[in-house]
Amino acid sequence: HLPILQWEDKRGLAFTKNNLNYSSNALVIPVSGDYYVYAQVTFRGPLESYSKTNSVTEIITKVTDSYPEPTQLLTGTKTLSEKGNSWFQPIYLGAVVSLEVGDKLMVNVSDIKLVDYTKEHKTFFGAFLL
Amino acid sequence: HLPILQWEDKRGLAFTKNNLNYSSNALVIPVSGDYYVYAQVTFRGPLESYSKTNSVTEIITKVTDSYPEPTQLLTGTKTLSEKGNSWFQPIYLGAVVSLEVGDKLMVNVSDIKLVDYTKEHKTFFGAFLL
Amino acid sequence: HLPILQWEDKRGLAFTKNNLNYSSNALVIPVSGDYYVYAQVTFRGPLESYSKTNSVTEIITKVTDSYPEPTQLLTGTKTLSEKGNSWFQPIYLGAVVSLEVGDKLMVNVSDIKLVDYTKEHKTFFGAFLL
Amino acid sequence: LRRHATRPPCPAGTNWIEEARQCCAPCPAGTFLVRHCSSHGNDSVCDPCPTGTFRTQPNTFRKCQACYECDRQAFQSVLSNCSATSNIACGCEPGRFRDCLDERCSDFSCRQCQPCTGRLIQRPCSEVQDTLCGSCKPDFYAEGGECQPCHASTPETCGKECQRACGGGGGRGSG
Repeated sequence: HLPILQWEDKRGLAFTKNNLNYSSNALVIPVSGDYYVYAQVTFRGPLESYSKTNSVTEIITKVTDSYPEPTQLLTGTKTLSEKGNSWFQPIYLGAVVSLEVGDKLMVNVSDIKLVDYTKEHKTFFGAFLL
Repeated sequence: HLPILQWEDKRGLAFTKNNLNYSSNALVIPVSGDYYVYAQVTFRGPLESYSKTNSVTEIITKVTDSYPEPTQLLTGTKTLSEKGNSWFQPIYLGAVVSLEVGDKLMVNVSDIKLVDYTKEHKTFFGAFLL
Repeated sequence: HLPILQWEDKRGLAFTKNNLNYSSNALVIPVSGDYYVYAQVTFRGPLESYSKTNSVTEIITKVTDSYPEPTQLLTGTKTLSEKGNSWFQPIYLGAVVSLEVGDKLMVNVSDIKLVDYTKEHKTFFGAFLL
Repeated sequence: LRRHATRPPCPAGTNWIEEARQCCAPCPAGTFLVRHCSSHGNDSVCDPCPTGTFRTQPNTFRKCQACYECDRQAFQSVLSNCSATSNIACGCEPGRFRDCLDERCSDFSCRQCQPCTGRLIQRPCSEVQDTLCGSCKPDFYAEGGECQPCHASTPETCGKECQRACGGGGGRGSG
């Protein structure tokens, strides 16, 4: 499986409420229903002594206790054509998905080293019940 | 007009409810109001023996029985700079629009052959009433 | 600070309601709560040949009367690899943020000359209370 | 006519608190508002910003701002740590300079300074710009855009420029 991102859920702009809690890298669904789920990851590179990156991918996945395999809910994949010099590539995803109480939402990325984690307003993740 | 995408509305992650039904390539608005409308199309290429694509465009349009011309609600257009080798380009669009009962929402694309329809989590379309 | 975009709030697809008004380039929050805030800016070139810039940035910021510095809420930064000829680059941003009555939301861009303001469905900005 | 009651402007040095519908003295920089003041206005309860957050100014916010982080993968270094009253400041590791993404330079990568092999250094590498290399050092001669050491040349390979810079028959064993 692709690496899973970790998130800040209290400090700065981050918050959780209405029992939609964050634990072990996942948002845990407190009540079944339709949720608008979204995430943006800003990727950046190149990293020296690092093989040239051809593409970056962000996937919002759902893990359910009753099913061994994660379900890919939303995927953004982008090839890169920036030659040599430094590049930035944000990928935004958002859609309505039907979720059950206890479902866990996570964000996977193709390469965690390429994620720009330096500023909270560049890489973010959330969900709200409709 | 640009080609209109067809969608799966029942299988897998797809669903419709609250009378927001899908018919002949369109979401049909059941009650007037403000809706958050969104769509992502993942484009990919190049296609062999296919002229080089310089840009891809995704447009969410509204068709109203009482007006002969479709209205362009949201547009994402991106030029491509990937030389020769295979490329992926997702375009996400989303915004609040005021809609009337009976309005039809559709997604048009610059070139249907370039749409990656292979995975439901890469190309999706939806709306919800605020 | 970066230039602030001006918006149309009445004509065409644009509208405001429920006291979420637009004044001096900002959406003014009428009631404290959690809002889904979003904006898309379509940038287009070519860049002037002399320009050293090879990236575009869109930032949704919050300004509060009682605090001298704006707060950056959401940022999309993309490097450009199509320097020479004409290019298009949309950046979409959207997320839930907690806002207080009187807070002002604005959209800043790295270079106002690169913004495609010609069509209302290519560059847009909005918010709704959850 | 104004449909809803407008609030009187707050006296200087106080902020309007919607919840309390009154003006309160702001919390000092480095703190945030835990409980707004009572009617006599200057008994707001403020707490220090938790680690990893800051407020540079007096405020009546319910939270502090999250500190940025330096991009260690891109060879950034910490110039000054985040404190309760100031965000982190990032620079470049020694031997590197800032390659700014745009004029604001809020995003930058740290590129290696060029070594100016065999050249005089016209302007040393600094935090904000690369080394500026000058002409070839003494005992070096220019060839194909590079500076080659005189001792490495031989009478056969020592062309006009080499002879000019290295004097006479060129490098090894000469004189």
